[in-house]
Amino acid sequence: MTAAEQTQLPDEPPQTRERRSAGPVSLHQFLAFGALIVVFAFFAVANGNFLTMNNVANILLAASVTGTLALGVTFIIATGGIDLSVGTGMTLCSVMTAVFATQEFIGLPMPVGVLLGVAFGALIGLVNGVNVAVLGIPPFIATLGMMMAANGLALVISDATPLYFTSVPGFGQIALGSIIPRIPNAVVIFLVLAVIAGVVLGKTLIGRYALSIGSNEEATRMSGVNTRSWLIRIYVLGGAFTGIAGVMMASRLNSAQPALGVGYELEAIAAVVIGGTSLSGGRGSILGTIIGAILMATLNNGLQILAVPQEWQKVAVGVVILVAVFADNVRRRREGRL
Amino acid sequence: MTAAEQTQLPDEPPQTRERRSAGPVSLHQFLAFGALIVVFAFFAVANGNFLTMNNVANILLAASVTGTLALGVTFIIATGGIDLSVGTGMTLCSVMTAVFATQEFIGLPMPVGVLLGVAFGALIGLVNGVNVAVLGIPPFIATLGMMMAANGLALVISDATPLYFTSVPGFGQIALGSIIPRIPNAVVIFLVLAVIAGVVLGKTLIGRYALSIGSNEEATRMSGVNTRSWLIRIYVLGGAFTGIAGVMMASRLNSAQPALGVGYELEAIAAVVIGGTSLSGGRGSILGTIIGAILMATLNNGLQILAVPQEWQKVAVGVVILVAVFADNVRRRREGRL
Amino acid sequence: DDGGGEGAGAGGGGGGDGEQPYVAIISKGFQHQFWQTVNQGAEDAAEELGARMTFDGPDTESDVEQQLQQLQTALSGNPDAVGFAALDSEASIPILTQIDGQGIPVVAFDSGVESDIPVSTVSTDNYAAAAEAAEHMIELTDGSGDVAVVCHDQTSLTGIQRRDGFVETIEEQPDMQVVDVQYGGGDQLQSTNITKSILQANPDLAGIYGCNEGSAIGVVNGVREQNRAEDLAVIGFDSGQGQIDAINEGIMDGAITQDPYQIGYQTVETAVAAINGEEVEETVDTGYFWYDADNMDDDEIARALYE
Amino acid sequence: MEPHGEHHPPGGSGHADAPLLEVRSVSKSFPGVKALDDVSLDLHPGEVLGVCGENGAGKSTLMKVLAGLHMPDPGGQVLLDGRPAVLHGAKDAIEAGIAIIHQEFQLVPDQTVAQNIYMGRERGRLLIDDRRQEREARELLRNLRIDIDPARQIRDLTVAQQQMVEIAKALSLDARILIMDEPTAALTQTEIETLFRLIRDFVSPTTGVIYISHRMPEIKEITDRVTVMRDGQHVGTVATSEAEVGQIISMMVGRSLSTDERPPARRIGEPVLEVEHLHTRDLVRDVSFMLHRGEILGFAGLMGAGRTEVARAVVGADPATGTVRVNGREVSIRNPADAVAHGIGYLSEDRKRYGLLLDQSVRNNIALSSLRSFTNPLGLIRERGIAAQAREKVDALRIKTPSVNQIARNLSGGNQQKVILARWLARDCDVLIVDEPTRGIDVGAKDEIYALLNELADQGTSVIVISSELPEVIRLSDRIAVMCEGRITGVLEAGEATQERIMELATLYRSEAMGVRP
Ligand SMILES: Nc1ncnc2c1ncn2[C@@H]1O[C@H](COP(=O)(O)OP(=O)(O)OP(=O)(O)O)[C@@H](O)[C@H]1O
Ligand SMILES: Nc1ncnc2c1ncn2[C@@H]1O[C@H](COP(=O)(O)OP(=O)(O)OP(=O)(O)O)[C@@H](O)[C@H]1O
Ligand SMILES: [Mg+2]
Ligand SMILES: [Mg+2]
Repeated sequence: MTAAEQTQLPDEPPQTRERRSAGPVSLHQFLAFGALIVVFAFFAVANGNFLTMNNVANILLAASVTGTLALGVTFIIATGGIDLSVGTGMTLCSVMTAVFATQEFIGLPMPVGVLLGVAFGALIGLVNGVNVAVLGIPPFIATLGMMMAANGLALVISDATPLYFTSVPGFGQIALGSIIPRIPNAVVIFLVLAVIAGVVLGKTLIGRYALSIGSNEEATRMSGVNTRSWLIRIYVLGGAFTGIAGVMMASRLNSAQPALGVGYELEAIAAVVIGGTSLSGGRGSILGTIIGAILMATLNNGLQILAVPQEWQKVAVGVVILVAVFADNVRRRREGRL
Repeated sequence: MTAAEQTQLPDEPPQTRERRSAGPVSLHQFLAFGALIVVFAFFAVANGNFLTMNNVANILLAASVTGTLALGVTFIIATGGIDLSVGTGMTLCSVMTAVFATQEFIGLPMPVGVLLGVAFGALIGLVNGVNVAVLGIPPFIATLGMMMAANGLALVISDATPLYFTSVPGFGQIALGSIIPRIPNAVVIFLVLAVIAGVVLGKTLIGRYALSIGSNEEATRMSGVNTRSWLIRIYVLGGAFTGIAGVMMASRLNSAQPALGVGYELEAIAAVVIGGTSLSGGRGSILGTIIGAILMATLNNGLQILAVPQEWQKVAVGVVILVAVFADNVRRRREGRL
Repeated sequence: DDGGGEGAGAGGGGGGDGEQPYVAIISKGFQHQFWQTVNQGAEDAAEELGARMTFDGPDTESDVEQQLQQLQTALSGNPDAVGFAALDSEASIPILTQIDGQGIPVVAFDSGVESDIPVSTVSTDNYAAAAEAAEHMIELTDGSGDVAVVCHDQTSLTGIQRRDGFVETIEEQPDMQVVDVQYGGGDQLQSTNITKSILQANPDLAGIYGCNEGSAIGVVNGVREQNRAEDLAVIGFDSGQGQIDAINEGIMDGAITQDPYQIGYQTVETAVAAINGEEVEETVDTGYFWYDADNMDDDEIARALYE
Repeated sequence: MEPHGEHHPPGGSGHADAPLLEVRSVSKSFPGVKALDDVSLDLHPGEVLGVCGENGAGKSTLMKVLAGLHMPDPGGQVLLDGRPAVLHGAKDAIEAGIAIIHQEFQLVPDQTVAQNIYMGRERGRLLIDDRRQEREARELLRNLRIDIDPARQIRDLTVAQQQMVEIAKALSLDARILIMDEPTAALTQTEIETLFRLIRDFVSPTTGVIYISHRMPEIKEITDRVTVMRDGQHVGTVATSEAEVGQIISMMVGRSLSTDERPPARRIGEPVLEVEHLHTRDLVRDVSFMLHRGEILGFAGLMGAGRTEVARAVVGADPATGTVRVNGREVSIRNPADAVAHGIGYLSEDRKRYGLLLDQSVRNNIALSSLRSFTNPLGLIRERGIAAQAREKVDALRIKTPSVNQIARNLSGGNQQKVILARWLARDCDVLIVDEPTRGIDVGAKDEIYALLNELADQGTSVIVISSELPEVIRLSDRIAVMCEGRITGVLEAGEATQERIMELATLYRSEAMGVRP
């Protein structure tokens, strides 16, 4: 391609561009990764306190809850759907975990309580999945309704007071203990989940069908795949991640905070999209999602360390997101994928 | 269509269903309208204080700001895009209106200040449009970035304090005066804007092209429509509505509240979708959007008058949204439109 | 426009104008424990005084519009008095004027309204309370070193007062300085992350202060996760199980609490008095307390703390 | 599959005499349309049954019933091996041994060829074994002698390659009944021959094929019997060897058609469009040609020769370098809007992707290019004008639709094609580039479209016809440009163009077509 030609690029509609581009997923993360490196390097140079083992662990810890949500959201977005309920859904799962595990309520043994908390997330996913796949409610609306309902329910069930896990010994260790020295367990859990999610998305039927449904639902159905039932399973899977995030959150705060959660869904979705998963479905990358989540956490952490006033932090994060996604598009266009 | 066939419908994927359904727009609002009637009737019977002239005016006033945002969002969603920046964008426009109109800042004559405030909204739309149509950033991300940036900028510009319009006589009258007795001007403005938006969407090139782009952007482009330039214009139009909403909001509060705005975008989008506009684009209805906005305002108002605890209010709103959209789908399927 | 309720046949549950006095309360929130405790106090007062009350508040303390909308809607229920905690007192003037015009008494609570419409203001002096927090910070740090603030929000009146009262008192000290003020929206997790970043950036920090319950919990978590409880002075605001536990554990040195229960209680009490045409105090100070490991069990203090 | 014991002896009512597949009085109604009206048909083991009919006759609808995608109205029956079958969804049909190649592609664009072929029956136990799938797909494609890399993504394939993947996928299902709905619409001669070979290999005493096509020579060549449909009804079934093409056509259209005669040579005017040294990034190399007023210029070539890319480059849909002159003046065309502004319209070969607004009405689809001319001074659109225009075009092109308000998606494939053609006729371009304009269009309608293009040319419009059907290019064109590997290898005058001469130029640089090995 000559320089002359580059300037002559006709104005192709970008949405189609995005739709048209594809290719081995491994390439997609490259730029998000590049952005992460650049941001990291910048902060490291700008402030000596940034690049310490401790702070890196901090960043990963900060990324782990949103990141876990984002893993689940990756599956939903791969189908061409969206999940707005993960933020308040996570909170509801925290509350339910407290209900199951604390002495003030049911007081089941901790592992059982935790498992039921995760299962409750899957239940939220089931409701979303049925609403989307069986009742035909568009995912945006189905999960928006669930977002509001979960917010309300979390408050109702907890009576709008934080529920503490003081009666559940060791619960705080789930997120904050360190099986690996100096690395909080939440980080380990997040990374293990990420590996699992990567395998599930790339190598199992549920992942494959999520991508197929996102790419062409009708064709998938005509190949004899029961898209309705798979869609439900995919939402259940996404919900399970929400449940795990809820437990991690509760463990980290050693309490269920019922008013929390609104806004986390957008952060999770942003992480997914920065990571190269297409909102129109059919294309998804877990590695990208992880990088996206870490990028966002790094930005917040670094800007705070630099003591940038909070209002400017917001502007900076907004602009970095735009630049990262734009640069990713440019790179893909260069590679002739557009 | 016979009853037998309804039960026999092979498992068609709902997303495809949604995409496939279409038809004369006039029909689509029918059910949202039905839902509104049902909700209204319910509250009227349940509480004698609900159905008073005064309270109906209240509901309309409550619907007017979100409704105005939703009018603009209808155009964006019709193209298959989305606009998450309308909430904080509106706030930024409020702040800019204060900057232009109040004596503490530039102190231009009120009409000029108001016009510049609206123009600033169009500018936000322009940036969104360029990001989407020229730089190829997916609308969700482009407007998410703008959402954060606008939030930050509003705080930066206002120095994180409310800016009051006390120095601008008559500014409060824009929203709260009553040209028509007992009806606040904001309601009148909203309804006039709605009529204009209806005509623009249904009867002018920009509206038609918005729907065509949402239906099939590539086909529209190949038909000789400069989709890039029209997309930009559509985002500018949407931004102008954001600007108007910003002025209305500022007038209602007689101040620009820089921290406001997050969450309004979801409410506006919900109003649009409840009104029958498809998130996948190509189908849009202004009448539906108005009904959607009023339905949401009615729910909030009625539940509060019934003294339903606030956490249950959230649950109820979430469920009603689901039911309304679901019922709408059922009706359309009945009509064989799916 | 009073006397609107015509009974509406079947339901009839709403109006009930004649018998019970009805107080509509619009607070600044409902999702947090502070407001729930205010609600509790109000409910108790209403029950004791034979009044009916409703309680609503916006989703966040920056949503002025939603709050005014709720106030407007509350008027449709024909209240006999209104309790109102203005997020922005100036922006509420038009609607307060309307309420005043209808002859409905308004009791301001939590923070005042700059107008003579409210018959009474039931509140805590947040600025003074924050200044007291600063005094304790000075004491704990021996009057020297850097301190930081994690606040819930930068635009609401309480947010501003609790920040400024603290910051301005600290800045009067020659050897002390506020190196960073960050805002976490009252979200515990976000506040935790912010605290950790602040500690990371300022290894020599001497003290840190959280402006409300969520922020304070976040500060505690951050300090705990960074293992800095030993060398840091940690001060919180409001109460709740989390802060009480943190004080018992020795992570938090102490906190300022208001008396939200009393705020709610007195608001309703004052409103009912106003309905009955009784004379009411122009201001009712519900006070604030410094509490720490030493005085937490004192009767007077324990009553003001909620878990 | 649910065996009904009542009317038929259970089990083997004799494989020998029971047809493989029998359709008994099946009807299917859509709101406002009775797409199938009491249709019956049977397929015997070992035969290829042709199904013919005009656009909208109901062929695809019938096949969708057999594929389990539409439930027929109550009353009709589908029998497999003499036993009634209830087909609820695609999976039932696949399990019953019915494989179908739909008229519209049903592939997942973001996945590879191998992943598409094995969709729904992925290889591997716990985890999907993509390597094995690729290996098996490679083996399958090799056996079928289709030269496509199974690791490629579907979206990177040409339309024809995608069609070959569809065929390979259907064949890999080990079905007993293979249904092909216009499989050759996107193929050129070479691949059609491959396809016929595959069909012949497939047919055995236990299998059968239903073959739908608008191309009479193909019907003649490959089928044993032909069932003809008209207006949703079964008109008749004849043995192919005993039927004349004319007879089949008149059964289809209910009248006889004029013969394939080239109209007398036209008077050609001055150059209207001059293209010089056109290059695109991928394929097109130094293409130059000239189009005169009132001329029909044909573009012939094998699949992937670059004809479509030339057209897209000329209208600014894809990036390219080179010069374009319109009426002697050099113009800069950066997008299709510029092209239309200079009077150049392009009808794409891929109607679904680049043509239709599927969810919008026929009238909106027709009006899309000419919308601006229906605005009044206030900028408002005159709906009446749009509707009147749409009705006029629907009548003129005999588009089968209940009304101009019908959603384009509900039209049959051929009628959708006519809608897009109508869009460009409504716009009045100086230069009209039509890419595979009769793809999926029935014989009767084809004649009408030929007449229409000729009429346009007579009125002074210049037309470029890109077509993979050689008889079509030869019949229509005043001159024919032949392409091979992105270059124009020769331009033939009407008089000298024969199929042999064209094929010679089309294969100048290579002895085999891309995508398919002979
Ligand atoms: N889902 C649907 N809704 C409404 N009408 C439909 C639908 N599907 C098909 N039709 C109508 O049924 C009739 C038969 O269509 P069908 O696609 O079977 O025709 P066809 O014979 O395959 O034509 P072609 O040769 O053009 O492909 C047409 O009039 C078409 O418009
Ligand atoms: N590598 C590719 N990736 C995606 N699309 C491609 C690629 N190569 C070709 N195409 C598309 O396939 C279509 C046909 O390609 P091309 O223009 O090369 O052939 P053609 O001579 O028009 O042949 P055909 O008869 O198949 O249309 C065009 O729409 C072109 O854009
Ligand atoms: Mg067909
Ligand atoms: Mg072609």
